[in-house]
Amino acid sequence: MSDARSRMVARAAQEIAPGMVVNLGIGLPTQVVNHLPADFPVCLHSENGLTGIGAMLPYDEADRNLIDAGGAYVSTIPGSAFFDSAVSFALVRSGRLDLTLLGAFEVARNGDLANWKIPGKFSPGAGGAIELAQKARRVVVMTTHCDRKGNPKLLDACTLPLTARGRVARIYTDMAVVDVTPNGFALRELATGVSVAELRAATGASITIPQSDIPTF
Amino acid sequence: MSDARSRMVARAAQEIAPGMVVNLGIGLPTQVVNHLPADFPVCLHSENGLTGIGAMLPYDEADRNLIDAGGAYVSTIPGSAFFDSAVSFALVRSGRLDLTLLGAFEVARNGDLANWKIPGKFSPGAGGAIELAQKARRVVVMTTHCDRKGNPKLLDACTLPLTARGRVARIYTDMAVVDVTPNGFALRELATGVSVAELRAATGASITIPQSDIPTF
Amino acid sequence: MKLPDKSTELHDVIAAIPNGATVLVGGFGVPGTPFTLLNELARQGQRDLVLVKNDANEAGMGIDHLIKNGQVRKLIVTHLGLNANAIAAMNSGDLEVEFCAQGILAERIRAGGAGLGAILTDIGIETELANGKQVVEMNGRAMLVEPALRADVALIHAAIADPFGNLAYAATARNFNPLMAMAAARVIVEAEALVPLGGLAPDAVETTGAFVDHVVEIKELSQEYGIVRR
Amino acid sequence: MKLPDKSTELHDVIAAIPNGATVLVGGFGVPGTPFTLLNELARQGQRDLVLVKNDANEAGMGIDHLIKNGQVRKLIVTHLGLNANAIAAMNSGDLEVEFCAQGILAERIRAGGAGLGAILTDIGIETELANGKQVVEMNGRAMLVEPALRADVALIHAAIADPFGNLAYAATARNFNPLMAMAAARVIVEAEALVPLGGLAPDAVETTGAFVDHVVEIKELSQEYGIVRR
Repeated sequence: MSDARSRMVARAAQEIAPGMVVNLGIGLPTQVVNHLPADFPVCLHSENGLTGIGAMLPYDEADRNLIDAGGAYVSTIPGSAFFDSAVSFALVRSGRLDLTLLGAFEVARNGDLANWKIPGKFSPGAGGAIELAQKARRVVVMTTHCDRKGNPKLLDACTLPLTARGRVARIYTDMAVVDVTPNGFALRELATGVSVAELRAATGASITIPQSDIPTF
Repeated sequence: MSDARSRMVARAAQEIAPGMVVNLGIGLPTQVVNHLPADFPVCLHSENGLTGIGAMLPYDEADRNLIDAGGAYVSTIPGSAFFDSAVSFALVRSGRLDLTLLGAFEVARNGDLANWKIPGKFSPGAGGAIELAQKARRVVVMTTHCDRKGNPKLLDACTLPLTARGRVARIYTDMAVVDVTPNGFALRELATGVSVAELRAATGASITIPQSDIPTF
Repeated sequence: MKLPDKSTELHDVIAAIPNGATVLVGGFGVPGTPFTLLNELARQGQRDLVLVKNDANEAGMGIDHLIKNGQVRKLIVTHLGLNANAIAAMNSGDLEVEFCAQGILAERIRAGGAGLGAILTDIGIETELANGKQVVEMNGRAMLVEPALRADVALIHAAIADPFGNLAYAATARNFNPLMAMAAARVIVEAEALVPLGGLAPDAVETTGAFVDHVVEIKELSQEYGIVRR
Repeated sequence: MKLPDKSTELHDVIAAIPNGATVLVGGFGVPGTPFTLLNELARQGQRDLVLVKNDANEAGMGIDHLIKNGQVRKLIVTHLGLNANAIAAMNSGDLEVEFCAQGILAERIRAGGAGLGAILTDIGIETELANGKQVVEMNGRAMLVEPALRADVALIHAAIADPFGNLAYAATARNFNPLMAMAAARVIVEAEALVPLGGLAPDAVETTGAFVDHVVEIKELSQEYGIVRR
């Protein structure tokens, strides 16, 4: 992982406040747990029916019946609980999920999120993404600022089918921390070594820049 | 219990076929179990969240957390299971309840049932009666043929608020076994010592009498 | 990481309930009724409450105290069963009572806990229980709209809890408790035993603590929890 | 009285599934997938099946065999995950696929098991997942009607069963299994262990046998049940 991505993960870990119930999307979001203290009070939720996700386990220590929603073999911790898929999403939809960190293909300046389908190229189905994005109390995106071809992911409007409308509150990228405000994107922090000009060039929408000093991460 | 009622209970017990899931209403219906052999394969359901109802227990042997839907202290048998109230009625509504035996204030010749409310006199709420009457695969009534004042309970049309429309298939009384048919009530059996004339006089609707010999119970 | 600790004191947790709150109350008859929480609520005296419960308990126990104290504005219930006080209060107009079919009350609460808007059902259709309810046509069949029921507070009785709020129930004391434990903004649990984290096996948990806000251990079971000799 | 015995043989119970059946299949990834029942269904070759499952398993296991055999007319699923075969079959038009949000699929099946007509939800509203769905206004808010989903057959994997069909699941192998076990006319269970009546404590039962029709004990766990090293 690049240095900038590592710092993005570390910075995003600060989203997690004590006592929260949190769902971490597959990939980068999963790694924020590495930046929490051992005694940090938090409950991690996995859509396939688990609260209290423990460490990932190597194959030779794994329990064949115990995976997370991404298919990784995980462990329990004291106080873990199993439940069925209806209860699992009851928790998500009824407001018990305080935070979700999700990946994104595109985020629009009004908080629209597209992260499940690229028509004609990638359409494996949304799984639980719709409900996480639509119902978590706070929806935060973690993503590279641009896609592999260098095209911006932060846009005036999404071009891909939406996962949920107007739900993204904040975006962590390898270049910046950006909030979604009633006036569109607002820069909060810059990655070390990234200039405002570089950020603007890599962003597909206008972005409000603070007048004061811009913190770095 | 009068002799006629005892025979009614014994006769009604024959409703229960091997393998059935059965819900027995409070009162007389509960007593049909006394007429089943010890190894008879049947599953008794209680609305408050129990399949596999065992014997009623005296107070000094009771488990304070184990009652049936009527509030009686009961026991478990090998294979009993507890579940919540949503699952309990899921079972009823989704067609898994093969038979319910219920009490009645009134039954109409089209199978309408009234057994939960007497406006101005008795309106404690229906509890689970609506769902039992509306969704059990077979709904059978056990009742005295007339009320305490001697008024018939089998009528052309119910006068009381309905529990369910057109669902009663058969009625066991202290005078007769009566089926509800597309042509209204049809006599199947007479209690020992009851004449057809007495039955007609005690019934508030026309009743089809078989041409052949009428079995007795 | 470790799971958060939600254990707290009886007085404080009931004091957080305001006048006018809608309160789900577990229990079917005696089993599963949160008598300790209810007795403290009766002692503190919050008023204008809307209670949702399967039944009205029996005279002299549970929510009967709240009804007699005049703390209850409205009761949503499936039947008033053995409580003649409650029936009298309803008949005199002192207590507003809304009746709901038992399994539909369970489903409405569960729908609230599941973040749904409503369920569609034919239960009660063409009877007086359908009066005033929204009707929707679905594939040519009329169905009643039974709205999800969520509350400000849920009062739950569990046999065993851990500090995170994972719960296990005993026998038919389960009844409405796991449903109500999903369906309120503030879920308050009384537990007969509070065990350390890990004291409940993950497969034995019947309500995940993710739904629960506060856990109170019952110091001593009062006599209401015992066998009722009628 | 004693509880009925529903234990039976693998061949017979799968032979009762006709061509054209709609079949609920438990599992989320490997855990909870009824591989033994599915392998027998692949061997017997029933055709025109409509399968309902969280995912399409991985290539070379579970329902992938049925898809490759051309036994599946339609798949209702939340995602095709790791199965490139299934995605290719969908893209070529050989397999009709209907996508459903994961929790809504769970609720639709549960609603079928609960004898409801539908649930009302705002999940997917104003996205393409809402296309073609009935909309109902409720208190001024638009809600989607998500119809209950019931099937002819459910194929369930349990860790432990007794002869009546009481079931317990292991860890995240629970997933869709308890929901599907309520929602079919013929519920067929494979169990890793078949214990005598009474071998499961009443509080440990996660699905009451009242919902179950047939129980088959797995003679030997095939390799699909093991750890997948990717």
